[in-house]
Amino acid sequence: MIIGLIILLLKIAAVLVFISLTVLFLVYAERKVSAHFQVRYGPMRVGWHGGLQMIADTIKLLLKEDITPKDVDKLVFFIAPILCFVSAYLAYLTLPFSPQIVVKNLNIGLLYILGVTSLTVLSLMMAGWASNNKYALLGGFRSVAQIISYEIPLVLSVLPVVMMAGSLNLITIVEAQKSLPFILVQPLGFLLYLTAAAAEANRAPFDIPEAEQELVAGYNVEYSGIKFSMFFLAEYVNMFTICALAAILFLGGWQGPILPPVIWFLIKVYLLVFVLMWVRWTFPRLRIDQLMSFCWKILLPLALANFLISGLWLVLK
Amino acid sequence: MNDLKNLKTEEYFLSMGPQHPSTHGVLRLILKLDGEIVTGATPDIGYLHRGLEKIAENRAYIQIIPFTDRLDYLSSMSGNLAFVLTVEKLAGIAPPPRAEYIRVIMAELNRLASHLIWLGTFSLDLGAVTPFLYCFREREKILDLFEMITGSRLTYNYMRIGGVAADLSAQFIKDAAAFIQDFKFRVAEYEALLTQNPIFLARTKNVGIIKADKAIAYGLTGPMLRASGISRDNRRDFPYAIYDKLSFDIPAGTVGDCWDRYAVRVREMRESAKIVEQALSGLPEGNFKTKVPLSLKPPAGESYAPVESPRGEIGFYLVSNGTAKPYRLKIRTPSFCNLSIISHVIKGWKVADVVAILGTFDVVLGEIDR
Amino acid sequence: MEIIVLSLILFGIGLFGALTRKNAIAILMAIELMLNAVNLNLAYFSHNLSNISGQVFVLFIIAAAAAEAVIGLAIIINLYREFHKIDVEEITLLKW
Amino acid sequence: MIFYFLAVTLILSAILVVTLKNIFHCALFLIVAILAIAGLYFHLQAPFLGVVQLIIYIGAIMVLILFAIMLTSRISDRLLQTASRQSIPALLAVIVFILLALKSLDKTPLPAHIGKNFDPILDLGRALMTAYVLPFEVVSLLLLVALVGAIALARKD
Repeated sequence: MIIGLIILLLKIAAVLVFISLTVLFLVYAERKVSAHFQVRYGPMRVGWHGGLQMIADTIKLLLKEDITPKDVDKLVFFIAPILCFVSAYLAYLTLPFSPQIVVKNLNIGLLYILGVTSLTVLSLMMAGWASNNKYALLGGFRSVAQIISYEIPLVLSVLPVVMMAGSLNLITIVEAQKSLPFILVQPLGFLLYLTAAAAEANRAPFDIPEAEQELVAGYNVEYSGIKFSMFFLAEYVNMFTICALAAILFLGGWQGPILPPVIWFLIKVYLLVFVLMWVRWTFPRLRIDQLMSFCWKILLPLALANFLISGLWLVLK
Repeated sequence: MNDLKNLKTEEYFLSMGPQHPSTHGVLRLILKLDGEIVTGATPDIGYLHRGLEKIAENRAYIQIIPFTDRLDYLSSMSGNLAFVLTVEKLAGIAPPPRAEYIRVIMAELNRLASHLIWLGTFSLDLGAVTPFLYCFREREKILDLFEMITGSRLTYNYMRIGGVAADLSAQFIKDAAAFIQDFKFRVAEYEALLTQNPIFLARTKNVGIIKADKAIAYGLTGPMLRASGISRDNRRDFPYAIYDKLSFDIPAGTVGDCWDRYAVRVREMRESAKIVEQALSGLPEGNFKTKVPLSLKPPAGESYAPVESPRGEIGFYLVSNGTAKPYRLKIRTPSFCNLSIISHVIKGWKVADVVAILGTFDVVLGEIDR
Repeated sequence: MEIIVLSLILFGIGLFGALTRKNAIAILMAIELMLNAVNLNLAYFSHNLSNISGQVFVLFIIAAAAAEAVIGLAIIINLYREFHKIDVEEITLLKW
Repeated sequence: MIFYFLAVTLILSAILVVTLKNIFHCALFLIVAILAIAGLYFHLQAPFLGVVQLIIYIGAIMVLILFAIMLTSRISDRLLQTASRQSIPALLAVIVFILLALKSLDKTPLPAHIGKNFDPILDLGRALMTAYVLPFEVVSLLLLVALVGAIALARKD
């Protein structure tokens, strides 16, 4: 009992360390990718090709003065970034990196991940409300409208995979793709998932809640220092989560020849991460009403049709 | 159900600026919002007021030229040019032909630089970050060219009464020609990123429409007026320097929406490149400056010589009483007049559109607040 | 057994809130507490009797609670637009 | 252990929900209470319910409530007023109700826990699609009606 608990705690700690390192790497990758898209070098000075830049930045963020503005709702202002951070990390408790490397294999792993990631919206709302700032409030409003709307096509695009695998268990879903990954059967579902998930994680071109040019920084405009870095880290953790989920649901997870499973898994995830970055640095941002009509008029009907056709095909097969 | 029409929602004010990434300077817009929809807007200006018109009354004519740099700091050459043309008209001085060519080359290169900044920041306003750096890459090359001749990269203080401050070097002519050749492909690159991008179209097409009659009523000039379908350009309609010897088109839009204002400016960049090419190939030999007395005392009288700056008509209205200092200087700046229509245009659009619409106005606060 | 007592106390707290609050949204939240107390009971009996029906009904109640919250909040927003307040004691007209 | 921790959290946050003055804080404590109940569902071996609680109650209902609060009050003003002349009778009534219910609970024989375990998700899906298929459809119709009704109510024109 005690030993089991200790092993569980060790696993959780290992995941925390892994995720922190991943986030550092993702931020570095984003800066390098964006730099090369924009014909510049990006960080070059700290370490080889700026490799230690992120560590320097982390230290800087942690040492910055943590300002709590006057007239904010102090309690909520304090809790919001922590909740954002925690809800982003909670998903990793059941995310399998390979059949062995998983903290706790839940029978309803997929639903659990969708559930805890939906907690993020609360933290954005709390941050927007507590900041006592109109820009932050607008950002909070936008994030709620956006995340709630995109959750529907997100879940609908994932359901065909669940139907085909016959399970909500992520390991079972990966093993169901032994012969062929679901992306070949569900190409539309994959695209729908990636679009809706990018919107869920506030990635550009769907980064309306923080829209730097309109809302300055949206919900996190009043945050600084370590609280700001929590929002920032959570954003990248979420990005890794959606890509990992996409790899598990559609790309066959860790399955692949020759290389060890974990390597295959990470290759697939980082490939998707690169696609998301590519999109971010290429497209302008949508407007909030266009974003909503895109969700309700295009994504939702497509997801419903995909769902229906997959269901019919499974029944008639 | 009819009763529901009377339902009210909470309206609130949002102060956009003066510290805001998308107001392009210290402009403050007081927005009245109903949710995300703008129901009213008041621009609040004056944060950068320096009293240039008053200062000018206590300076010799040649001393005023550096101040004109600081009006529209993104295209100092146009401000320089408009002022020296006005003084020359007042004093009856004719610059040598080589100076006229150099002025046109510089003004048009500066128009390119200015439009590049506009294109970059406009795409940034819409959330597309990458075109911004592409535009700045080309702008850097233009600034290098300017630095080669004038020694500075932003406020050039280059035009002189009766000519220009320095002659063009052979290196400059070679580099400028090479740049123009390269630039034509670059414009195609920007257009590939934006012009037909569905998100870009959704954000700009039919957004912030300015009808032709409204545009005239508010006294708009420059690309904003031409985007509304009225082809008016000082370079063609009231030619100065050597513009009457060059062949170029005046692009105009049809609808007057944000996309038209974008398209007009992008096409203008191509035209400017054409103008620079022609002027470079036709550059005559000769002096670049006529002799002008150091203490210039124009005869009593008044003059006005408008110039087409990247933003529209910039003009200096000068009154001389025969002394070495002007009696009165009134500056007509395009950004100021163009901005006046903002509260009319953005009513009914969303907060995000405010940024897009203001972006297509291409205002420079140095000009508005003088 | 403890869970039944727990849900009973929870129901009581919710009831107290629903009786004493004036703000319509606060009343709605108190009602959510009461609904949750009922759900907890159902889940407990489902577990205790190894009968899935309890869980099925919890699902139905959650769905009904969602519908209730949506309609209730829409009405509250409309009330606020009309009266600029949502105190139930002051909104006494049935028709406006 | 875990059960008592969750129970205490639940009771405390529930009390705060009905007594706090700032309605935004009330809603946040309601979220804590709902999280505790989700934890109790896991404890009762109903993980599906726990996750549904998370997704629907927190992801949808509570977000809606917070949204409504943001739309109907200004930040950190308009504190709630609890009707003082009602609170003591209400408290009495609630206590009486709880005591009565406890009494009747005492008199009712509760069945002992049957050790039989079932697959919560599989059985739940089966039940929804066989015995409870009609109520299931009715609930989906209810949700649709609520959706349309809410849009009709909240529309401005």
